[in-house]
Amino acid sequence: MSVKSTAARSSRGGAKRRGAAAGREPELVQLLTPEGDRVQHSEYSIDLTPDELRGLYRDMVLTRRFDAEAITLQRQGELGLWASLLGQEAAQIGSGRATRSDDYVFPTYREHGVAWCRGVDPLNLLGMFRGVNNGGWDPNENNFHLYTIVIGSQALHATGYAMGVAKDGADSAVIAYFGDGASSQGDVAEAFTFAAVYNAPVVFFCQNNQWAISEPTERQTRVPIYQRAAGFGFPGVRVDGNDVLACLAVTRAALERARRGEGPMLVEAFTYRMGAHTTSDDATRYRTADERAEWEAKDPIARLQAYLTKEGLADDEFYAALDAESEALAKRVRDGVRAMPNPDPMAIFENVYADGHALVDEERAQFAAYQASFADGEGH
Amino acid sequence: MSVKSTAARSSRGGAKRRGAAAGREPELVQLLTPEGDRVQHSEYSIDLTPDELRGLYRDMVLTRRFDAEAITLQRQGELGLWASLLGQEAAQIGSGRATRSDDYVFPTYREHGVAWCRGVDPLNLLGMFRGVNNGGWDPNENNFHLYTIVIGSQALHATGYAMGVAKDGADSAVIAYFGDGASSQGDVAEAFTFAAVYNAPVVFFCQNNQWAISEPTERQTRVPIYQRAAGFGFPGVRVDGNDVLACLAVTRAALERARRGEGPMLVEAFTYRMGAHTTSDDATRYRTADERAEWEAKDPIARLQAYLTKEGLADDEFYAALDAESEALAKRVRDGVRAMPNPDPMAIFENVYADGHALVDEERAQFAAYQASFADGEGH
Amino acid sequence: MADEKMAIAKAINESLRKALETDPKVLVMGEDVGKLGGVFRVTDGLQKDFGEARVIDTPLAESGIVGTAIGLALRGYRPVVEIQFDGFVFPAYDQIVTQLAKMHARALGKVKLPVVIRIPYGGGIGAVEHHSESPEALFAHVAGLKVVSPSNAADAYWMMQQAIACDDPVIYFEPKRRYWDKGEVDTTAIPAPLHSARVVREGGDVTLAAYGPMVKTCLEAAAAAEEEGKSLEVVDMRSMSPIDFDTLQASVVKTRRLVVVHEAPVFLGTGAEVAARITERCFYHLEAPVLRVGGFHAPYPPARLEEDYLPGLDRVLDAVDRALAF
Amino acid sequence: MADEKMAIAKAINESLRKALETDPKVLVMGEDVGKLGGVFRVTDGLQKDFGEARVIDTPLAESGIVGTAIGLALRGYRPVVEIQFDGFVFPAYDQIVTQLAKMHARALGKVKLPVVIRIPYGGGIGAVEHHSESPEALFAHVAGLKVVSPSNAADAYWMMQQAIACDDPVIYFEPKRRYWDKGEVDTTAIPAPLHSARVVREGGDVTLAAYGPMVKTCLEAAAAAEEEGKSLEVVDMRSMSPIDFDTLQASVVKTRRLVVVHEAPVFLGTGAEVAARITERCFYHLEAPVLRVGGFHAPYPPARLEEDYLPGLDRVLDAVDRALAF
Ligand SMILES: Cc1ncc(C[n+]2csc(CCOP(=O)(O)OP(=O)(O)O)c2C)c(N)n1
Ligand SMILES: Cc1ncc(C[n+]2csc(CCOP(=O)(O)OP(=O)(O)O)c2C)c(N)n1
Ligand SMILES: [Mg+2]
Ligand SMILES: [Mg+2]
Repeated sequence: MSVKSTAARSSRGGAKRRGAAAGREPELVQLLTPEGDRVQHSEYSIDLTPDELRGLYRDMVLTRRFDAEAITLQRQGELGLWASLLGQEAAQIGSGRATRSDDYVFPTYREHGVAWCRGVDPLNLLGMFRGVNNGGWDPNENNFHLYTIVIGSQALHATGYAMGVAKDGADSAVIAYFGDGASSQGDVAEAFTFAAVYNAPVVFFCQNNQWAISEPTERQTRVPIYQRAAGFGFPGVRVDGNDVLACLAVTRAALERARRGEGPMLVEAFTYRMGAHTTSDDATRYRTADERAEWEAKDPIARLQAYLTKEGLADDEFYAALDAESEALAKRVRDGVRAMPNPDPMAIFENVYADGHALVDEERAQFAAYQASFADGEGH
Repeated sequence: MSVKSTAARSSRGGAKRRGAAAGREPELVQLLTPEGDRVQHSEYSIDLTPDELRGLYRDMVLTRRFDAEAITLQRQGELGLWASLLGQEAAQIGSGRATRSDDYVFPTYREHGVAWCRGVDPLNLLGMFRGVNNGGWDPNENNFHLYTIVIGSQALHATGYAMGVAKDGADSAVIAYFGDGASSQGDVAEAFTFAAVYNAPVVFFCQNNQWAISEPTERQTRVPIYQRAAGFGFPGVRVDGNDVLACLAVTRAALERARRGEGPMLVEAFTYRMGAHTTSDDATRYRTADERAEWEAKDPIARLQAYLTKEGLADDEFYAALDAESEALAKRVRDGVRAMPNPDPMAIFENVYADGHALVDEERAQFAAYQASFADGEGH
Repeated sequence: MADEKMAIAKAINESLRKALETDPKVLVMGEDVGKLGGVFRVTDGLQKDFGEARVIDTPLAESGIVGTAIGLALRGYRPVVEIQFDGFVFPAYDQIVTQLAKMHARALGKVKLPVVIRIPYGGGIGAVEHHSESPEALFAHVAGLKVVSPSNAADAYWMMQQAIACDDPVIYFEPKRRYWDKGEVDTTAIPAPLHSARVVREGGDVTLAAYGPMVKTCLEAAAAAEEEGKSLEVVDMRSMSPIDFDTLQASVVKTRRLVVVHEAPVFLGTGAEVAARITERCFYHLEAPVLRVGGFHAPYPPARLEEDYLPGLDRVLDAVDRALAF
Repeated sequence: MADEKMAIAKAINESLRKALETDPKVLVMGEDVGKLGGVFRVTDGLQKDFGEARVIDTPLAESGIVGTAIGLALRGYRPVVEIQFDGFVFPAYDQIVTQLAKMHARALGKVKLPVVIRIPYGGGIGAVEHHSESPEALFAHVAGLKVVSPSNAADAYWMMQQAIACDDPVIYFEPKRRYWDKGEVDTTAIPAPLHSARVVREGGDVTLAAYGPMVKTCLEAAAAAEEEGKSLEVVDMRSMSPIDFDTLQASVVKTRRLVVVHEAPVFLGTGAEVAARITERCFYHLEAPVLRVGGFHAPYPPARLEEDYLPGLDRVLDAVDRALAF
């Protein structure tokens, strides 16, 4: 009789305290090498038209341009904060383009590329970073939920939403984004449990960008994150998060699987946060330039560009047009942000409740009177 | 290139919504069959003297007798509630006897057998069930923490304690008990994460007694619980929870492993709650007599008795002496409980803080004056 | 079925049944709410009649229960969630406070969160630790939540109907030790607004304000006081967020004395807010400071001490005497 | 190093350093507290000097942080835990409320829980959601916890020393928008008791009571009022559990008017308790009801509205005028 313990195997077989991830890297699904060569994968394949390939490239470039503009706007004082997605474009565009319009997306605060794929106006994303609202779009318009800041919370919302999809008999799927740091939160584990037990059509998409602010992934886990899923009874897979084709293929397969009623799946996109955690952060305090340089060589945009070029799928005209489009987007965003009005102070009291609340009414009235007292010159 | 996804295998390979557990049972470590025959196991072995074997038998019998007495006392109104361990004696005595005196134990509310092994006076366990205290023993006296009622909380305490043990450079180990239901709590997952990341010398001992009040294990997970560990980077193993020898061997190995600095391990003791959840519960509402009967045949005490008898390790005299000892224990418990005084009302204000608190002092004084007003005949 | 005599637990059960019948989007979720019908049998028979897709036994994880209920609400469902006991709501506190309470505002009103969280609360049933607490202030302090507690069967029925109909999250505290108290329930009546207080006994000397389990205690105190020639008015607050200060004020303007009674600890309990605000509103009417009777600043004690810990008739009357002595 | 001018953040850093030096059982734990030195640099340099075993970067899981800190305390350690921002304490709320707060009592005093939980709190730094909250009432209501907040560098230093020395769990709220305010810190002084309030400005007309970030606001208000000929006394409460009511009472007996100021929402905020209790203690002394100035019953607003949301000098003076008008 032998012990049924996959863990005993995987852990005793070499996991060191500082994480197996650092030593023996597990293989990851890759369809496009850092050099821009197409490779095949036994389980995941993809066949895209030149238009589609150029489309993915365009998405990534525009997203990066938008992101850069947001950083600039923050430096100029137009935004209070910005959480850059630099380096994660492939993970976000690949997975975002895998979603169907009736699917529902639950992002963190960094999913600007996914928002782009869902058709959310980038300007809307800036409201909360400018400080004019806490989430300025209608989630139901693009089936793209509000940004969630409390780490891991949205994994449960996604699971509940997916349970509802299943109840409705719909064949939509739900995707929940979270980071490597979030994998430690109890809420994410509970989401895995609920999703498994109710066989909910939800894909957990973890962008392992190697860092949770200053903490490397080995502060969160000593085995690769995708392996977490098995112990909850559903599959996990690691994909090259800087390979937009692989991200698209794997996420699409996971979403299709969910649609077919086969339940949840965990996708770990192995990628890198090229910038600081946010504009408030100074990444030089905790990581080396070497590490960044290593990942620079795996850049998601450069690699697709290399492929397009090698295959002759994009010419100078295309790149020039995209450049112009990028700058136009940046300008629209810049102008749009600067034109964003400050909210009316009375907005504090709006939407606290859907059905009203006597105390809010009372405080609103008092505050209005107080404000009016200044106008009347009665105040201090 | 192949996808590294053990989950894909385990789940796609047949997990049904209602749990793989119901279908293909994974093998479990067993050293003594339900019929009382010794079997060998490639990884776990044990060699006990006749005295030790009789000792385990005695522990289980006395624990069961104590448990039965507690149920009776509850029926008689001497206790407000009782959470019976009936059926789980092997899991508790086996694991409890595996601990060393310098190890530290974090129980749930059902670990009466473990308490017994640690040398906690059974009478002390009854205080909280009688309602005279919320935990009436000194945890440091026997390195046996207080019962914890909030499901899963103690897994984190155990992990923190184990982190401290490691900091101290001690070679003690820590064991955290919890149930199948608890495996769903975020706290338990977080404990796994902390234990793995800090390589803490802690054994997670999950008694899967098939039920969390009225919910069967498949409401918590769709794969065997011991498999949860792998995704956190440490080994998990399922042991026959009604086999005291296997529980002892596996737990001892896990604790030794922890002592050696090899980190945490999860032991799932596959057992059965023979009684209702507590004396307040009516198990007939949610489970069949057949199921219970099936487990009756695997009774942990009967099986060790069969072995002792077959091997000629215990004679009538032994059983008669044990009977007498059981009844003496029951009587001591019965008398002891009945003699337990109600606490002084002023105890409400004691031990709220270690270093005092002005508000508690004020309320204590007011309450004392209020109480005194009755004595003076000034009250209503 | 107008005017039936029903226990509070049964009234809630009937109300849930009615909601499940009327609105296919209503769900009941929680630990052991299915086959078992909940540890207090409040959901008894519902899974049998409405199926496992509507009455859902959940994994043992409160954050998960509330978190998935939020997701279900976003999908258009109206989940009624059970937390098994007061002391077990805290693992879900983060989801309640940072998500459930704030999401409507975060979305500038674009999403609604019609989630009801049922919590059997309070002491007096001889239970072990964590089974007798009154954490209502910890929810009432949080904007975005509504907090109510019925004191009788009719309110239990109707307030549950209203809570489920409400598009905001409602924390519905059930006075567990009164579950078996019976009262008339007219299921065809037009109920009072969910957040209105109600004068349940008129009197002229002192006002007693309470909610949930303490309303009965206050009514008993008022009856006892009557024998001593004191006329107490009893207000059933019914709602802790918002609090119906108008009804309280009207009563205090008349009686000029107020004693607030709840099981929860006095320090920063809801009585503190009532005292502060009524004093502000009625500064020139009050003959005595608003007094408070409630739990002590100590963990809820073991069962054999709970009679001392809980505000009973004597402690209420003691406060009445102190108020009258000012 | 007596009498050095130090920012509040630096004073806490120095105090932690001193504690780590003095007592080998003291640990510092939290997210990013190590190499990064915390997002506010309060733990800057500590890991470098005391090593990873004493200054511990934890996984991103607040319940885990507090839960393991409890275990470490049971083993004899004295963990000082950082919660990165006020709004992220809620995942740990269950461990704090049901375990940390109650375990000493549960064990009839046999175990001690000397855990300090540091929480940078409050608004005014232009942050996004969950980074500007003032949840102190949610902790002060809970027996078993002590809750404090310094308003200046010297208190920041000494109150941290005292919190770490205390055998009870202490929630130490750090006024994040004052982190860079400098003040004299005499590290050789004999500090006032941890839970004592302090009159930081004497005056005769109205008492202002505040703690943490609002003390500065109240001092500014008092200075402005002086120009208008009003004499305001300012009490720095310093501790929210317990509250030093004696000091407050003494002040109110003198001024006969009290305004309590905090950033937290007024409804069931600590001001409610101050109002209720001081009214009870000073019923015949008060010329006006205790008034409260604080946050509204609404989620903390986006940054561009926080100046409207936060109690500022004008709102404080408005309340003073209202108090004087009674
Ligand atoms: C519950 C909670 N704790 C702490 C924080 C503060 N915080 C914001 S982002 C972050 C790191 C998140 O890391 P990860 O999940 O890897 O996502 P990433 O930022 O790398 O995309 C932390 C600790 C938070 N937002 N929520
Ligand atoms: C956080 C929390 N939620 C709910 C409960 C109520 N409750 C007590 S025991 C129990 C079932 C526990 O099942 P399991 O973990 O399998 O342990 P067992 O009782 O079977 O030993 C529940 C739901 C609790 N004590 N704590
Ligand atoms: Mg990350
Ligand atoms: Mg169980």
